[in-house]
Amino acid sequence: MTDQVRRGTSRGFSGVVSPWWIAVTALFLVVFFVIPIINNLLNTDQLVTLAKQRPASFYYEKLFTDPYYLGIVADTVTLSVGVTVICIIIGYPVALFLVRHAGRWSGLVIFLLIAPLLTSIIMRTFGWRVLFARRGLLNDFLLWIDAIEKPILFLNGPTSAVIGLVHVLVPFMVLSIASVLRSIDLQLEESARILGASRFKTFLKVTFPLSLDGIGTGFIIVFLLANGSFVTLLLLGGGELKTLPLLIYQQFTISRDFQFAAAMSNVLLAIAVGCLYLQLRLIKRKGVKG
Amino acid sequence: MKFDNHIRRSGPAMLGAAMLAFSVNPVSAEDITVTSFGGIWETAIKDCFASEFEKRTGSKANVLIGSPAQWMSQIEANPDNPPIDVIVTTQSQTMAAGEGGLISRATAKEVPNLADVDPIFIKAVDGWGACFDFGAFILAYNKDTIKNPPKSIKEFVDRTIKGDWMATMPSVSYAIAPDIIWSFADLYGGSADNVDPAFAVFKQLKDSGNMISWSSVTDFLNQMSTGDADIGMYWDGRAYAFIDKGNDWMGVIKPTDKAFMSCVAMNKAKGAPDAAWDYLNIVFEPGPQACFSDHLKYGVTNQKVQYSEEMKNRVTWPKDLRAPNVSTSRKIAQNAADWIERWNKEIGF
Amino acid sequence: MLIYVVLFFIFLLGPIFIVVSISFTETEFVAFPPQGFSWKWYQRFFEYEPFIDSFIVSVELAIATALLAVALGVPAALAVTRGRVPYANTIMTFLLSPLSMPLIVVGFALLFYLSALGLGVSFVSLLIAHTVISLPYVVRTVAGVYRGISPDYEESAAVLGANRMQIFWYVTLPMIKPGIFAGMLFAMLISIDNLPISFFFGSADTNTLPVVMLSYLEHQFDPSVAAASSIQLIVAIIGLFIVERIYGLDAMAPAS
Amino acid sequence: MSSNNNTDRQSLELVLRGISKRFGDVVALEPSDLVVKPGVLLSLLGPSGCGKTTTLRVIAGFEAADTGSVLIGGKDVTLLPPNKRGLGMVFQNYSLFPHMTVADNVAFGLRMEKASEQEIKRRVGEMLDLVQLPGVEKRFPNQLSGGQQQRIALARSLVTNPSVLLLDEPLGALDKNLRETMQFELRRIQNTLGITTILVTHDQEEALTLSDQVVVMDQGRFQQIGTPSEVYESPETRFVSEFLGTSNLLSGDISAPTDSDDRKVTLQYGEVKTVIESPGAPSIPAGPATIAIRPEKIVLSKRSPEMRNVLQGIVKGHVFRGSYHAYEISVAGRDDPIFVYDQAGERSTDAVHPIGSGVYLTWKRENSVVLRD
Repeated sequence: MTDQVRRGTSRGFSGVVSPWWIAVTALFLVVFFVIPIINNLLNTDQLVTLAKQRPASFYYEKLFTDPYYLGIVADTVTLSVGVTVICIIIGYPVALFLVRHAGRWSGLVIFLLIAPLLTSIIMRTFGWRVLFARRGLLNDFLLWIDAIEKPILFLNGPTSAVIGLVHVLVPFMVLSIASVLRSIDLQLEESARILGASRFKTFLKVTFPLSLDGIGTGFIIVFLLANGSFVTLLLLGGGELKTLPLLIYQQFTISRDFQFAAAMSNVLLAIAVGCLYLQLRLIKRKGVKG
Repeated sequence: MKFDNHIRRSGPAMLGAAMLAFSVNPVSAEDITVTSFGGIWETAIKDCFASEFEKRTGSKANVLIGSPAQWMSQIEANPDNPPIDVIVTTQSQTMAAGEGGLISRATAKEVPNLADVDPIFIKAVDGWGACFDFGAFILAYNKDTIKNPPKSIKEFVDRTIKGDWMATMPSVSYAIAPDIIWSFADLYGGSADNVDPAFAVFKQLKDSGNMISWSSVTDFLNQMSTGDADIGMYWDGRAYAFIDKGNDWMGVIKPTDKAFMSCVAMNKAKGAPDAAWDYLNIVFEPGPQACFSDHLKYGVTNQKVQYSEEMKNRVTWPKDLRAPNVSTSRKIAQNAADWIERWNKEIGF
Repeated sequence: MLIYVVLFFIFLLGPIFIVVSISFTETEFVAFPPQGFSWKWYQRFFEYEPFIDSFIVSVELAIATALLAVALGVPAALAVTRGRVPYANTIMTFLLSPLSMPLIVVGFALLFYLSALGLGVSFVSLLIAHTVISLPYVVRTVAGVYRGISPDYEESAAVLGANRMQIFWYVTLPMIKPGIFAGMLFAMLISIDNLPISFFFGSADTNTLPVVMLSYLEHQFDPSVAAASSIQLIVAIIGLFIVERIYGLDAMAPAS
Repeated sequence: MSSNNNTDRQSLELVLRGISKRFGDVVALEPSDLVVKPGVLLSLLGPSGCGKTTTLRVIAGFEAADTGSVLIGGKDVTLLPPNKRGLGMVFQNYSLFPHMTVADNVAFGLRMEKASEQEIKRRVGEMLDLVQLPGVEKRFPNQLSGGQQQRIALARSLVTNPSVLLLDEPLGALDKNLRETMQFELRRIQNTLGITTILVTHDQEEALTLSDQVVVMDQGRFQQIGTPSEVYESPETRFVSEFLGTSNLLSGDISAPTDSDDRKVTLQYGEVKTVIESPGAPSIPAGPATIAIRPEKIVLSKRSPEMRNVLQGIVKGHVFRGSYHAYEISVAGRDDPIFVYDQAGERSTDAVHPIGSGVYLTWKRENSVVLRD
């Protein structure tokens, strides 16, 4: 048996986990996620509606040839990417603070980060409405300091929708970046400083590249959440800003055109899964360390 | 630390099977589940209909809060054993539910009180039961900022475009947006086959920058309260209820060029028990209807209803309403998707 | 830096502060700044049955969802991270994919599907639906923590004579515990705030607080909704404190 | 060796027979054989990626070998999982369980064997005494220094009386001073217990200091197996000679084997042709070849010595290194300089041979070795 080739029959020690551990979870998702979704997409033409019945190709053709819908698709992606990028920019310093400077207060900082997520989305959005109203706090303040002459309409536009989304999603970004920053060896930064790099250069050349992994994870989460959200857009965007999820919501609640909703869901899903896969590959390549 | 302690500490995280302990409480055969919108709607349905039903039959009527789109899907998903026995729907939803086989057709045979309902509210839903209350889109305005309010919808439109005030109207995300599109078309000489006149008006309003939109009934009140809007098209009952709560600053105008009408129907889900018929009969009875009207300040549909003195002055009578007939209603439902698409493309709020 | 962080938290907490302060107004309508001080909207919350009932459903559901999502998510996260699974990348994408589906579509699809299975509009259906959408958070958090733990620990235990189950129980599980807690917390947050799915599974027994709040808000807007929101916040804060006591909130941002 | 214990295992022989391992297209380990006698400390030495860690992991059972078998004390353990092999192992970063106290860490292996608490207590105390850290039972690993953690890791791996101890770069994370102390400590403990030990390291000094036997590895192959002095003094391949300290490599032409052990190598530098004698394995064929000479084995003299292996050169550089002088000497016709380490005489920091002076280089024939390339 000494020279017998054993490859493939015995795999050595594979840690505590067996690949089979995925089976139950995967089965759960297949049974309660994949099949229902597919089932739903196949049977949409049988649902109760008075809407005109058209072949599915009609909707896909519309989505991919009508400049308006191409614009919607582009807006959906732009909004998600935009919100994600803003979250990275404003969230990164906070993550840095949390990991490097908060010290024993880090628990409190994390608590404050999560606190907004504990209130209902409806009320969070309402808080913004009060602030942004034509005679709301923000306008009152701007009028008071003579920055503006007449109230600005913040609400019902892209601005308030983006602010609302960033507000809801930025904690996810901060937490994702912080968890990676935490694992960066401080010695790396110190040695860069000793080698004569300025604080800023150290950040740019050492800290930032090492934290890309966390930005990647944060990007996935925030992008996907933004990509699928409509409640904030509905309540703060005033319908001014149209994205696929919002149109899907319209189809469900008002025009009951389920086939169109199904077609749009598929496009949205394709965007999301494509992005997700891309990001995971990127992370895999950047983060294979130990 | 003892090794064993450590084992015990890591234990509880894994035990997740407790879930099956929670389950639905079984509802006895006689009890029924009826539906309602939230807030004062729920109070009214409970006080005027459900409690009356319970008093007379001894069974319970559970009131479920939510929205018609949700209920229709729930019935459709469980046609044999619907989780809902009586469903509240808008006009076009009623027809879709009826033709889709979700509800039983109610006539005076099953619901005797339907005999006294004004026929226009039966036609409004193509004979799938009837509407039990109706609302009119009046113009509600802020008396403090508008001293000289418009008399008609057309005047409201013109002066909004001119910039006399900030105005608000129902958004495309509001459930009855297609009905409003048709109403504007009808007002400006179009029809369910030709809504160009309506869109021409919307375009002007939009371009003027003086029009915003509201997407729920409270959304409107917020806009008026915070000053985002000075005037808007709004449900009469809702406006009166708001004023009665001490908001004297709000004024109401019944437009001279016919207020847009929309009504709400109530029907028995197809698989529901016969007790649902008893409930519906109460819903269409003059007494409970008057009670409902008192609560919500809306008009109700049984012709024998004795309105309070106050409501008599407030209700917009059917002859002053702009309401679609049956074939128009069907066209509205069929064209809804196209209109909303057009709205999205051309108007956008 | 500190100034920036303070500004950031003002941005983050500002709307919450507004909501909480509105809940104490004396006025019948929502007013900011609030006028006077009164507990009456809290009274209203406790008197209005649908609020209380749905609140209890929401809390029960959040806890059940967190437990089920952990039971399903932890093994999968471990296996995908270090289980020599073929196509691990693709499987990870699959496990995270419920994140990417618009929730309203998931809710709608599941309503019909679960009804066909005979589960109908019930707490179990709600639990399944919420678990589907919370699972990615548990998987992601636990996988992140597990990736950061060197395989040496498990191998050490193996050489010392521990079998798979023993390694898992004595070594792996204690070490990933921060990730499990964080995952559970995320799952609860996702569940308790979910609207688009709960919406489809609402019944007299299974309406969740957000569903009732939205319906209430759409048809009657008074400060009791702000009070309901504040109560939800307080209960959640108590939950957070418990987690903090047991493990520390740092687990929400595990070093990966 | 503690003999008063019924869980005692005898120190056993470890045998690898035709072991090989590939990861995809990468050959991590060519088919290799190895016998480690009972009680011997053997080092696997080589640069990173040479296959030494793979070899260790195959022995431990973490990787299944593609071919061949592993025998411990004559018993084939090839198909046994790691927890059934009765081994001890110390990892580079110790991998002490951070959530357990020192006592729980050390006791882990015993608990897996379901030993009694009384027994556990006694053994843990014994082990902590052995590694000279009594009294730290209640502390957590993060409260210990690197050296202390290392000792605890060692105690944990030894508590079950393993038949073979595996050490994966156990001293790699320590600083230089501590590393030297721990080398002696490790050797002391290994001697005390007489346990068969495999040490993986990339540090040649460590390997030479600690081991009874050294296996030099490169590219998945055992390049040379022998005692530390054998592999140091008589490297068989160019790689071994270069990896273990500094070596002067002289290339030339080798003659066919003769009756004697000696081989004649002809060096041709420019016009000068020199014939060198050197021992070399008979298996090395005639043709181009390289011989290696350690710098400290070359003797410098001003006058031509009466020996056979002599080269002539000029001093190009000189450094004093405390215990010896290092010279850089250029030989006409040769591009690379030849390094010579000359033991310093008493109180002499000056070079005996100033820069620019001509010197003769000479060495005993047994101090050079013909290499396989």
